[in-house]
Amino acid sequence: MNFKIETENLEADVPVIELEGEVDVYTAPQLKQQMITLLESGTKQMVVDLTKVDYFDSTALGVLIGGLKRIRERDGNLSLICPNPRIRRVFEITGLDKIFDIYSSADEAKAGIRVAR
Amino acid sequence: MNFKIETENLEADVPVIELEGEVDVYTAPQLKQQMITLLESGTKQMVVDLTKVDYFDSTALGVLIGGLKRIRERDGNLSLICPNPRIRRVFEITGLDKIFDIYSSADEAKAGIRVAR
Amino acid sequence: MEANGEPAIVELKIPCKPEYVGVARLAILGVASRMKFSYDQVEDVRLAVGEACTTSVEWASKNGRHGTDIIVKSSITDDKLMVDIIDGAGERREETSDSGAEYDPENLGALLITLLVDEVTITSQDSGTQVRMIKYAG
Amino acid sequence: MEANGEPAIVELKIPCKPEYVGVARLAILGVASRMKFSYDQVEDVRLAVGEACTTSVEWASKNGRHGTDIIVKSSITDDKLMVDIIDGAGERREETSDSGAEYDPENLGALLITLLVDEVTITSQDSGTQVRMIKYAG
Ligand SMILES: Nc1ncnc2c1ncn2[C@@H]1O[C@H](COP(=O)(O)OP(=O)(O)O)[C@@H](O)[C@H]1O
Ligand SMILES: Nc1ncnc2c1ncn2[C@@H]1O[C@H](COP(=O)(O)OP(=O)(O)O)[C@@H](O)[C@H]1O
Repeated sequence: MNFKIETENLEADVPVIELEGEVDVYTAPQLKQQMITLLESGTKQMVVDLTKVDYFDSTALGVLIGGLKRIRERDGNLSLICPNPRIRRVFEITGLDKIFDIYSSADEAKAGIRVAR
Repeated sequence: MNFKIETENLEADVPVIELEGEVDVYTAPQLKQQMITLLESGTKQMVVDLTKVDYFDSTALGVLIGGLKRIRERDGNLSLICPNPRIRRVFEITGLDKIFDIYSSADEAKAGIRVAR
Repeated sequence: MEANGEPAIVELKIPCKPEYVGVARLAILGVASRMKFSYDQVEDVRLAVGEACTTSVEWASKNGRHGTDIIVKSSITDDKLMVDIIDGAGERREETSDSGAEYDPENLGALLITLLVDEVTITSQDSGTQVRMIKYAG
Repeated sequence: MEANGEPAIVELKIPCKPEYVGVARLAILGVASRMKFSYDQVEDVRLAVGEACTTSVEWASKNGRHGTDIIVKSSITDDKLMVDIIDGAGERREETSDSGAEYDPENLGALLITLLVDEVTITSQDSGTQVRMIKYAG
């Protein structure tokens, strides 16, 4: 199966979940599990990096939305890194680009999160 | 369909057929046609570049073999450029790496052909 | 790839389970990329068929219809691709959503399909649902 | 992906024509890449199934069996993939080759299949041929 998930730190206290390959009804549960783990550890700023993703479906969108809701309840935020126009298009046509902060690179995301804090 | 064919010159009198994508029972006839055209124009040294090929089946091998036979009948040669180990493997397991001169780059092919002439 | 007239048929049957939806996406990618679609249109079809299969998988799970299949039938003519996604996942009963979520994943899937192809028809059948989508090429 | 016991079945039907062989290759790529195969083994399966379908297409053309189909049926268990490639391409009559070519493409295809999978069985059927190949995983 063409899917990988890894978690690193973008900065101190800002974990970034790096996804690779196909995020769909089969693999999205792994993303959800990882987000739940981070949320339970008290994370307030979280980034999901979609740079290496080549397929992203509604199940995966649903997981991101669920995560965003929970993290905003504690006045935090979930940001996305998504330089790939094909994946970005999925957010655009569903209007979700208006509810997520979407950056084109890790550096942009760092700068954006620093300003917001 | 993920297939492209283009012909350029590696050097004067050495045309190189550059293939891209899937060369199979559906697309190999285009390769055959291009080889026939070159053979009819009197070419004695021909190169087929498989660098960008990601699938190469027995039909495509058959076309190369047919071309090799015809060009050797006139004391010429057909050489291959094939850096991709997966495609090279198809030649190796069928033993065809012993009847074709296979190079890893255009420069290697140039040098090899110059020595042979 | 056929002259106008009889469509060419490609039919795929997969288990109605999460791990096989990707097989349907690859097969439809193969079908659509051989037609006169742009790169983006091929992506649209892949995503739309993926979403339809995902919805089937989710209903099969909710309705306990384990061991059923999804049939993905592509009818190909020069200027149009028609894909039927047929499941045996049981009835799709609307739940009265108490969350009032505007973005529940199920609706997102349906929204995506509508946005990505030219025509969609959903038909309830005895044991499941048939989703028919049409995308015009060229 | 199933526990040992009932195999999961993925079945694909394509027109027996050159332009659809790629669809079968993509579908089997999807099936094999979800199993415990290495990257190289997945490639082996893709190539072997492609070769079997190509042979079917060539016989259909020789025998004038236009409008027939190829069925590619994958039976998936934890440790093994069995693929049946079934055509309606008519009888495969050996031609007495006057060229005496050691490398005719037809033989190359058969050679490749033998080298790429663990077991191959070829069975003549009423209207065509069934090629069964088995590749063990892990
Ligand atoms: N802790 C969480 N982190 C991220 N997303 C979540 C979390 N919990 C639930 N969600 C999301 O909220 C929605 C509803 O969640 P849930 O009821 O758990 O879904 P289901 O039971 O159908 O898997 C889903 O889209 C899910 O992705
Ligand atoms: N001019 C040519 N250049 C390259 N290959 C050729 C040429 N003519 C024939 N061949 C090859 O020789 C073999 C036999 O050729 P041919 O009888 O024309 O094949 P077919 O009629 O089955 O397409 C085939 O493998 C074909 O690819």
